[in-house]
Amino acid sequence: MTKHQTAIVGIGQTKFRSKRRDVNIPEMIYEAVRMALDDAQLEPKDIDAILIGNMDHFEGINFSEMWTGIDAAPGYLKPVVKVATGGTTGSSLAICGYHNVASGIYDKVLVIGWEKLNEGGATTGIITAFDPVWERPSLAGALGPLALMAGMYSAKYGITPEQAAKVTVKNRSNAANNPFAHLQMPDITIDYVMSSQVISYPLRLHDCCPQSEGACALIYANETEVKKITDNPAWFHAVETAHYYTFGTDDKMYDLPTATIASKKAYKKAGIKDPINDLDVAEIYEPTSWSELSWTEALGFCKPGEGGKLLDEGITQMSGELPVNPSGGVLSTNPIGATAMVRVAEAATQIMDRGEKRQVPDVERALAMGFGGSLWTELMILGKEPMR
Amino acid sequence: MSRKKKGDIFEIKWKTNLPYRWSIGKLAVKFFEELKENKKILGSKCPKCKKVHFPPRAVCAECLVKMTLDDMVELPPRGTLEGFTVVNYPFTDPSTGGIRPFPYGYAIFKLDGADTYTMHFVNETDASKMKIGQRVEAVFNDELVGDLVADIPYFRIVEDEKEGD
Amino acid sequence: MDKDKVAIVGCAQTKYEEDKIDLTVSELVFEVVHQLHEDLGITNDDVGCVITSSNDFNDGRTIANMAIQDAVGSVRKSESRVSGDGAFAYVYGAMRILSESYDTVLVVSHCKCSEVNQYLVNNSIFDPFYQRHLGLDQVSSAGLMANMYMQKYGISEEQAAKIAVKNRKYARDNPYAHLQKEISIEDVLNSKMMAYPLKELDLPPFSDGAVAMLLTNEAKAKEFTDTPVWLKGYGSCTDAYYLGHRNMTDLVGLELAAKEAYKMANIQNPLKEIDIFEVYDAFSFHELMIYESLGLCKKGEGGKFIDDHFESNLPINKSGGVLSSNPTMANGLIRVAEVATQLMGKAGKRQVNNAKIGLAHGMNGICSQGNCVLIFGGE
Amino acid sequence: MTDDIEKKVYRGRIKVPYKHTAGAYVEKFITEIGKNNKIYGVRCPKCGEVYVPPKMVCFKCFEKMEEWVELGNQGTITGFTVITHSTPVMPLDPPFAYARIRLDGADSDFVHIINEGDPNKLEVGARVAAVFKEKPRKRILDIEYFKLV
Repeated sequence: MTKHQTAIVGIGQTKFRSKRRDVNIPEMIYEAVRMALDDAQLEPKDIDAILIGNMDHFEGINFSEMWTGIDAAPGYLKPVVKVATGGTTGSSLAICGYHNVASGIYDKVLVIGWEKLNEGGATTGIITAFDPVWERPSLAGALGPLALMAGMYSAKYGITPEQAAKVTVKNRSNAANNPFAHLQMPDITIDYVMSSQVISYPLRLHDCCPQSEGACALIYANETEVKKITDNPAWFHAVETAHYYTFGTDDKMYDLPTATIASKKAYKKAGIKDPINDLDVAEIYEPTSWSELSWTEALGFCKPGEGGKLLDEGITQMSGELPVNPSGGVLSTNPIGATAMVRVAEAATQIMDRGEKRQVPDVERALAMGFGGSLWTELMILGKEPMR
Repeated sequence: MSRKKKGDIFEIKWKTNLPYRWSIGKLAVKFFEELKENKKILGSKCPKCKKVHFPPRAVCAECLVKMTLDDMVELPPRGTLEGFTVVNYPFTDPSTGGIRPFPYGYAIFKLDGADTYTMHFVNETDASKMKIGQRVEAVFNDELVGDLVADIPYFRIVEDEKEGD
Repeated sequence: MDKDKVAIVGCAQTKYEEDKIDLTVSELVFEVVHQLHEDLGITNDDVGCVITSSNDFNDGRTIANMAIQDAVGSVRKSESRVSGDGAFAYVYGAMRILSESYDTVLVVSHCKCSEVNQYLVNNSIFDPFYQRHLGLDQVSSAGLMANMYMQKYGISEEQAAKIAVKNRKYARDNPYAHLQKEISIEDVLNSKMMAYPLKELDLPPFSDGAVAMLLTNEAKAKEFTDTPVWLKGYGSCTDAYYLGHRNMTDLVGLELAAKEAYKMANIQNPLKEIDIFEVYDAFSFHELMIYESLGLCKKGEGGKFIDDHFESNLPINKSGGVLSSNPTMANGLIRVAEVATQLMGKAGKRQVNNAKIGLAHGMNGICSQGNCVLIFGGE
Repeated sequence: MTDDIEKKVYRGRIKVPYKHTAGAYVEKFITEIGKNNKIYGVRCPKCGEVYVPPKMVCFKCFEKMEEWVELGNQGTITGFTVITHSTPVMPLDPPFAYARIRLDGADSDFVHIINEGDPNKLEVGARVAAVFKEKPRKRILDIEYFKLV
C-alpha cells in the first residue's frame, strides 16, 4: 500500500484582529510560520515544500506566494506553490498538503493560509469573485447572498432569529477561551445579538462574521517522519471536496447540497456511520449564525430543518454530544484566506488534546469544514490514530 | 508590539486600476441585442436535458453539451420571488472604486420558464413589504442600450397578479 | 518512485491566437475538455477529480476557477485550483493519483492575455513597498536579466536572436502555434528595442488558449491508451523574490530543480539521455540561460551551444516554445502536453523520431523565480 | 468595425484603493529617505549580510534581522537595462534605465531608476548617486532616481 499516512505535527496561528497596524503582510505571516516550526521543533531546512495561499484581489498582490513564500516562510531554494479557491482557500491548501505528503513526493510540508483583509476590504474583494457581466453590478459581496439564504432557510423551516442568535452567543462565548480568536465575548447575550443593527435583512450585524487579519500555518509529515517529531499528531482520515455550478443561483440557495455530497463521501472513507456519535468535535465554516444551523443539517448531524432544535437541545454546545466550533468559529474570526485552515488547525488542536480551556474531553475524531466559492464545501476528518 | 492609534499607521498606498475587456460570448451578444432592440429576455435551453438556463450560456453543466444561438429561448420578464434582502451597509464597489449607494433591495427569483434562479435589484427597501412567493416583474429603462443594469435597473414587486400584464 | 506510477493518457490543446474574442473563458476551457473527452472516448463520469490552473489578475476575477466549473464538469465533484503555471497543476494532479485518492484526474489550464494589459498584470507581481511604484514589469526585468547575462558571459544579440529564429521556424510545423511566420536573425535585430538588449522579436507574443490532459494510475492507463506517458522525475525550486537579491546571470532555481528531477529519474547526462525538451523560453536570452542551468552545456556557454546546434534540428522547443505561443498561465502545461505528444508519437510534422525520454519546464513569477522540471518516459 | 468588437465584450475595471501596512522596517527605510535623505540596510545576525532594502527576515537564514546599517547614497551599477516601451504605471517617460546598484556598505543590490536613456552611457561598475525628491510622498520614489556621477 504505497499511500503514505499523513499527519499534522505543527500548528501556528497569529492573534487575529480586525487590523494588524504593527506588521506588514510577510511579517504577519512569519509569526504563524515561526510558531508552527517551533511547535514541531523543526528547523526551516527540514521543510521540503511550501503551500501558501490567499485571495489575490483582497490585497492586490499578484503571485503573492512568490513574495510571501520567500520573505515570510523558508521557501528560498524550495518548492513554493499557491492554491487559492475562495473562502475554501484554507481547506484547499490543507487538502493539497495532504496529497503532497500522501503521494510520497514530499515528507514534510508547510501549509500557510493568510489574509490581511482590511488592506483592501472583504466585500470589495468578494465582489470581484463573481461574474462581471451578470452578477457583479448588483452583488454586495458575500453578505447579500448569505442574507437571501438565511431568509429562505428560515421561511422554509420556521427557524427564528433568536435560534440563529444563539449560534453567535455559543460561538463568541466559546471564543473567549481561544487566545487566537478575534472577537471574544464571554458574557454575550441573545439580546446583544438581537439588538444589533439589521445590515442585510434578516442578518443583523452580530449574525455576521467579522473581517480579520492574520495567518495560520500547519506542518504535515508522513508516518516515518512523524515518529521523529511527535507522539501526539493529528492523522488525516479523509479529505473530500464538492464543488457546484459556476453560478451560485443555478440551484436553490439553501440546504447546501455540496455539504451533503462531500460529507457522505468523507464519512464513508473515514468509517463514520452516525456523525453525532462517531465524531467528537466539529469545526465548521459558518459565515453567518443561520449558516451553522443549516450546515449542521447538510452535514447530516440532524434532519433538514432541525438545526435550530439541535442547538436548542444543546448537542452542539461545549457540553453536548458533538460540540461545534469550540474555537469560536468564523463568527468570531474571519481572515478569509486562513479561515478554512483555522478550522483544520483547531480540529487538530482538539485531537492533540491541546485546546486548554476550549478543549473538548477525549477527542478521537474531529471534522473540519471549508466553505466558499459558489456554495462549495471541503471536509477533512482527523483522528488520534492513523487510519486503518 | 505597541498598539498604534488609527491616525499614525504608516501605510503605502496603491490604487489598482486594471481595465478589462471580458468576452461575453455569442449567446450574451444575442441576449443584449434582443434586450436592446425588442425588450426581450432570452435564456438558453440545453438540447439534451432541456434545462432552461438564465443567464444564457454556452455550456450545460449537467450534460457537458454546448448550447448555441439556436438553443436560445425567450423568457417572460416575470417571475416568482424566492428570497429577498435589503443591502444596508457601505462597501467600496471594486468596479468603480467608490461606495455603492445603499440601502437597496436585492432579491432572488425564478423567471417563469427558467430552471435556474436569478439575483437582481428590486425597488423595495422595506423588507417587511416583501414576501416569498410574490410576483416580480422587470422594469425596463425608457432608452435601452444593451446593458443589463442600465436596461433593467430593477425588478418590481407586483402587488397582485391582475395589475401585472 | 518506480512502483507507484502516474500516466498521461491524452492531451488536448486549442489553437493559440492573439484574440479569441468570441469565446468566454468557460467556452475556451470547454473546447479542450470536450476535445479530450472525444479523443479518449470518455464522459465526465470517467473523471475522478479536476485540477485547474488560472490567475485572478489575468482573468480579472478572484476565484478565477469559479468561472469554469460547468466547463470542466466539476459540478458535485472535487476540483481545486493551483494559482500558478499549469505545470504545477500537473504536479498536483499527479499527487492526487499517487496518493491513491483518484484513478483519473483531469488537469486544465487556460489564459486569455487579450482581456487585460499584460504589463499591468505583471507589474502587480511586484511588492507595493519597494518595487511596484518603480513601474517594473516582465519586459523590463527580462531586459535587466538579459543584459547582465550578456555582459557577464559575452553572449551576443545574434546568438540570442538564433533562439527566436529557431523557435519560430519550429512553430511552422505546430498546428496549435500562434505565430507561424519564419523570421531571420536580421528581423530580430532590427525589431523595435523594448528593454535593452531585448527587442520585440526577442520577446513572446500575448496569446489566448487552453490545454487539458487526463492523468490515470497504472491500472487504468491501458484502458485509455497504449502509449501512456509516465512521470519519471520531478524537481521544483524557488529563487529569491526581490530582483536585487537574485542571481540574474545564472538560473539557480532552475538548476536545483533540474538536479532534483534528474536524480529521481536517474539521469546523469541530460543532453544524451533526454530526447525531447520543452522549456519555458520567456525571452530569447532566457533559453540560452536554460541550456546552462539544465546542464546541457557549461556555465556561460549557452551562446556557443546554440552556435554549434543552430543548424542541427535541436530537439528543444519543437512546439515553437513560448516565443511562438504565450497564453501565459498555460505555458507550463503546454510544455508537458507537447512532451507527452512527442513521447506518444503523435507530434506529426514536429515529431522527433523514437523519442523515449522528455523534459518539460514550468515557471512562476518574474524572470524564472519559481521553477518546476518534469521528466517523462514513454514506457 | 469597432462597435462590432464592442458588442462582443464587456468593459470593466478592478479599481481598489489598497492601503498596505508598512511595518517597522519599511517605515524606517522610507522615512529616513524622505526626512534625512539617508538609505538604511539591515544586517542578518547569522550570515552577516547587509540587505537593502531592509526587511524583518533574512530569506537565506530565515532569521530576524535587527541591526540597522546606514549605507552611502552612492553605489556602483552591477546591472542595467534601458526602457524604450511605456506602460501606464511607469513613473517617468522612456527612455530611462532600471539598474541594480550596489550601494556603498551593502551586500545586496538595490533596484531603482537611473535617469539615463542611452545604453552606451551606462556600464557595469559606473558610479551613481541617489537624487532625493523635494516633497517626499512616503514611497520608494522619494528617491526620485539615481544619476551618473
